[in-house]
Amino acid sequence: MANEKLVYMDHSATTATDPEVIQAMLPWFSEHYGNPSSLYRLARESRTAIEDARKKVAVAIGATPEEIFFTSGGTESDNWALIGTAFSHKKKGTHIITTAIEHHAILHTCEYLKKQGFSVTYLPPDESGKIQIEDIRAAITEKTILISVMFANNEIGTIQPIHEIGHICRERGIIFHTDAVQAIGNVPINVTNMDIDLLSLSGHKFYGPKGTGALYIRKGVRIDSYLHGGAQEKRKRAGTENVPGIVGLGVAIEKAVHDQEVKTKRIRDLRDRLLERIFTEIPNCRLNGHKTDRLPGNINICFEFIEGESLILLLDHAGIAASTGSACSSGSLEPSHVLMAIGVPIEIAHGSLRLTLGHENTEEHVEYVCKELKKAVEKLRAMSPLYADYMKKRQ
Amino acid sequence: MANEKLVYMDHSATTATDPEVIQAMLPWFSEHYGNPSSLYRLARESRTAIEDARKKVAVAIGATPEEIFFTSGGTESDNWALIGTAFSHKKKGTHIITTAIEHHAILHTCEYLKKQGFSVTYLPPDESGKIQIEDIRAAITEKTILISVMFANNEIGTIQPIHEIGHICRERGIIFHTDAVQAIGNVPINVTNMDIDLLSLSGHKFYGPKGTGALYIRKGVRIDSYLHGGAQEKRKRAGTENVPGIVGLGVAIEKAVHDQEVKTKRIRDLRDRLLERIFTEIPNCRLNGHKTDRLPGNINICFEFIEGESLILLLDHAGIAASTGSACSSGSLEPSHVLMAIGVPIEIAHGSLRLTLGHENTEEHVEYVCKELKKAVEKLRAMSPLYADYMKKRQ
Amino acid sequence: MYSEKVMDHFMNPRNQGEISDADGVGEVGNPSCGDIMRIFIKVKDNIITDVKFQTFGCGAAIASSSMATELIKGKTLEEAWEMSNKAVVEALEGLPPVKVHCSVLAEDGIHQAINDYRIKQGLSPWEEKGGHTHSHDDETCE
Amino acid sequence: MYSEKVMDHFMNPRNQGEISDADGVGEVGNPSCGDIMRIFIKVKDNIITDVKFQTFGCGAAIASSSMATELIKGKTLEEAWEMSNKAVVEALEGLPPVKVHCSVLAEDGIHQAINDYRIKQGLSPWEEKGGHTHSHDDETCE
Ligand SMILES: Cc1ncc(COP(=O)(O)O)c(C=O)c1O
Ligand SMILES: Cc1ncc(COP(=O)(O)O)c(C=O)c1O
Repeated sequence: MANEKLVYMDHSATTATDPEVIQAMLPWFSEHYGNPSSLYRLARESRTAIEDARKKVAVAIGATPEEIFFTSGGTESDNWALIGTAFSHKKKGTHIITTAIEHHAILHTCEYLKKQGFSVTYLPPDESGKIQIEDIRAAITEKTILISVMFANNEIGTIQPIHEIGHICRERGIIFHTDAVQAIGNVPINVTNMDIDLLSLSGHKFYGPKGTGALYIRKGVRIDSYLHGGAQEKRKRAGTENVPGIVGLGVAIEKAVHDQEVKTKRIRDLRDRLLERIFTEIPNCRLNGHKTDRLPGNINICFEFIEGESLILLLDHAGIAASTGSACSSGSLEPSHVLMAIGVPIEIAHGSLRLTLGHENTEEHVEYVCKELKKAVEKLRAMSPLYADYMKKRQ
Repeated sequence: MANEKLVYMDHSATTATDPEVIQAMLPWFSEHYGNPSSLYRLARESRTAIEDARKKVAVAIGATPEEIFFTSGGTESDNWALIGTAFSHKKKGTHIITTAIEHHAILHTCEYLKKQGFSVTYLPPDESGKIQIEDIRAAITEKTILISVMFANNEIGTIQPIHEIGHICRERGIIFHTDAVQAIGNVPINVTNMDIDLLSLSGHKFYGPKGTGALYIRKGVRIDSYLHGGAQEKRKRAGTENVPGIVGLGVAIEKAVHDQEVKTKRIRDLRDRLLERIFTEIPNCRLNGHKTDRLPGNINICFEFIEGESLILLLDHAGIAASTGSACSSGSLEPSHVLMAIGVPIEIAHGSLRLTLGHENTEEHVEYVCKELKKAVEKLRAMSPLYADYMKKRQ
Repeated sequence: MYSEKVMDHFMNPRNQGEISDADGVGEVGNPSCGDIMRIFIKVKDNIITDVKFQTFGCGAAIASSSMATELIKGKTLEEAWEMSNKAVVEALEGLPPVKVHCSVLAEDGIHQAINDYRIKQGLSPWEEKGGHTHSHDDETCE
Repeated sequence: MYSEKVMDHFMNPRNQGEISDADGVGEVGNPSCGDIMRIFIKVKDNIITDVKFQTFGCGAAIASSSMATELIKGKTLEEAWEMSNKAVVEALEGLPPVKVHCSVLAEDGIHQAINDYRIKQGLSPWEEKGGHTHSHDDETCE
């Protein structure tokens, strides 16, 4: 490898667990290891630790602790929210509304629900990735029981008008779920003010441990259990609690929302500088997603004439971690469903690059990434038949 | 508290994570933190770590790595095994056979399946907690698609004739699941020789981390996904992998089955000594479960005239961690369904005590527990109206 | 789970034991529900001069017995009758919701002991004010 | 994911570029599938004296182009025609299953270049032996 040091710009994929979080978790592995369901002191300590973490999660999103349920991650929260709500309300109706740009944890769960007899409307976003409020209103039928719209998109970073959607749902008596996995720590969230009924979050997206998450369930919202078994989590989510993970999630979310504005401003400024530099130095590229309503760290650009996986490999060689919506990256046949949904032409979608900045990124990183990115794009274009044709036409 | 040092005898509830396991996990939190689904080197390291762990789990139970799927614990594995199999085979039949003494992760999942139109036969055990092979044969109908019998019981420790049950299932073309959460590290397991199709395990029961588990799915067995979303775990179990947890699970299971015979013999000997001492020193008690076919560390005794929760509290005060099947311990109304199923009279079931020994227990612990247990039982009997009546009658 | 006060009364129960020549005895609960309480009282000049209990049950049941007997000792029968399970819970600095029935059991046991005394004295038993009845009278655990 | 050999050919592609006076040119793939390969050959006395490629595609596509061109350089047309995608995969020390189609693309591109040469020479094109066809001919990515 060319570089020893890693410049990590894939924070939407996952983040390094914060050393403070690890420190907080450590005693709960082999020192205070009691099963929270047991009666003795060792176990009561674990239970207290879980309740402390629950309070922290609640505070971070404006909920009460009784409304927080710990899960094994964003995917489980999303599955639970959708399947649990759908099955427990199917007598009332079987129609669900979501968007075409949700994470697969939502989309594939909807596919599953369709097999179980539910119908699903997938709202298309506009070119910037925004869902239109009028489209939501128009999609609602007598049978609509649930609307699920992600808070912020994981690929293009576009932030949705959650409060307005929540308001409509509350008015109509429809349950509103939002997948806030990418939003926590990046966007101010208050489930109460925003009329949110269900909210999914995932620890490893905000410097917490992998395999941890939570589902916020507003008091009074009926939802079936998804994991059946012991009496944990008020009998709503069975299974011996991942005590160290839950403790870590609590510390991570507390830190994530602390001084959030200051920290996200720094990241947004860095991101904007990198964006500007890229557009100045590299021709034939276009930004995907919304200009302003986007996650502070998110850049999603298509570089014409080249393919994303090879770009990622060259960047990796230069010690830069990034991601792409190219089909080749996933071994699937189609490029990102999100880029398709916002109307990016398919051949251009193959050349997408996602850079997502985080706390540890610096100005030097921005400079370095810009320089290496330019080299990589030039190298790939130099061997691209599409670029050769384009250059010939231009002459 | 009377004692600073803890004598932990509740290993069936959970175990302390082995320091070597923690050590192995640590680098995967903030050093090698890449998302295994990403393309760059940092991510490939995570993927390799997961595959290494998968091999270790496979080796431990006699499977191939392709047959191991990581989950968030025993409960998820049990839910997945039952619901995933039931739904994917419902065209063939809707009848499931299980036992009356399964863990709630099985029993409550069966209740859920009953609501979804499946029928469930709960086989009663004999007095020792054993399921009778003839009962299984007799319960099978044309419509039986799945038989789930736990490898070893978590309360009374009774070990089932898994190989024989597996053989019957294979003969009849019925899928056979076993909840081996309590058996791993304690009983030799070979899924291939034992004709097991699906097997659940949970990391924290064998000195691995909480919130980790696996489901073994024999090659060729059809099962629906349970968590829908990303392409992880061969598209069978979505969600960003808990890399540190999976690494920890791998190390823990490797250690658990290493020198298993020697280690379990030591524990069995300690257990037998403790059992003998208790029966010598404390009158009016009875052993629950099978005399010989039981988990090496398991003791389950009913002390007449007293109630289990108060016994646990007194032991806790003496620095001893143990558990009970008394109703009061769980806040539920009925004592342990397992003790009921093996025919323990209800008032006696309230006085049950479970001691489960593990690696760190010593002869001194045995002595100490015996001494403190005797004191505690005497203290509670001294205030028990039932004991007073009994003593009056004896005079 | 339990307050310090509960643990104190559980670990060091007050008034535990039997009064062989009791003036009134009450017994409530059911072994199949996991708790039985037996209350013994000595009465002189309408005052409870001594009280003892025997309890088979959980920590909360034992602590409730201990606290309830403390609360009525030296009180008139009327005062003792008026002592509610709430007073026991408060004096114990709270009980977990699933354990509140233990305090009800203690109240019921005292009522039974008082009425046992009254009947033995040829008096008519006092009537329960409604609300809860003896928790386990009907063989179903509440 | 990729072998060292693949990474070597991806990072340092051999024969990358264009032959402006090529004797034969083949082009396979489809931009909407994310890969296009263009193969240029110079032929003298039935021998491929020079070969170059241009590729739009993933790491495996670029490495396959590089390796395939290496394998046929200096070979007779018959030998080059016989070079299968398997030979490319082997020379690359393996490709992930989902990437094997890239090696097929390289084989196809070379076949097209050879037939383009043959047609230009007034010869009839050789026929594919069956098995795979041009992966992306029909606008559906395989
Ligand atoms: C928007 C969104 N939802 C859900 C998920 C799933 O979360 P996890 O992988 O932690 O289960 C992710 C990330 O992978 C995501 O970005
Ligand atoms: C037999 C058995 N099955 C399943 C489980 C559930 O495992 P977990 O709590 O790790 O989800 C347990 C332990 O709690 C168990 O003892």
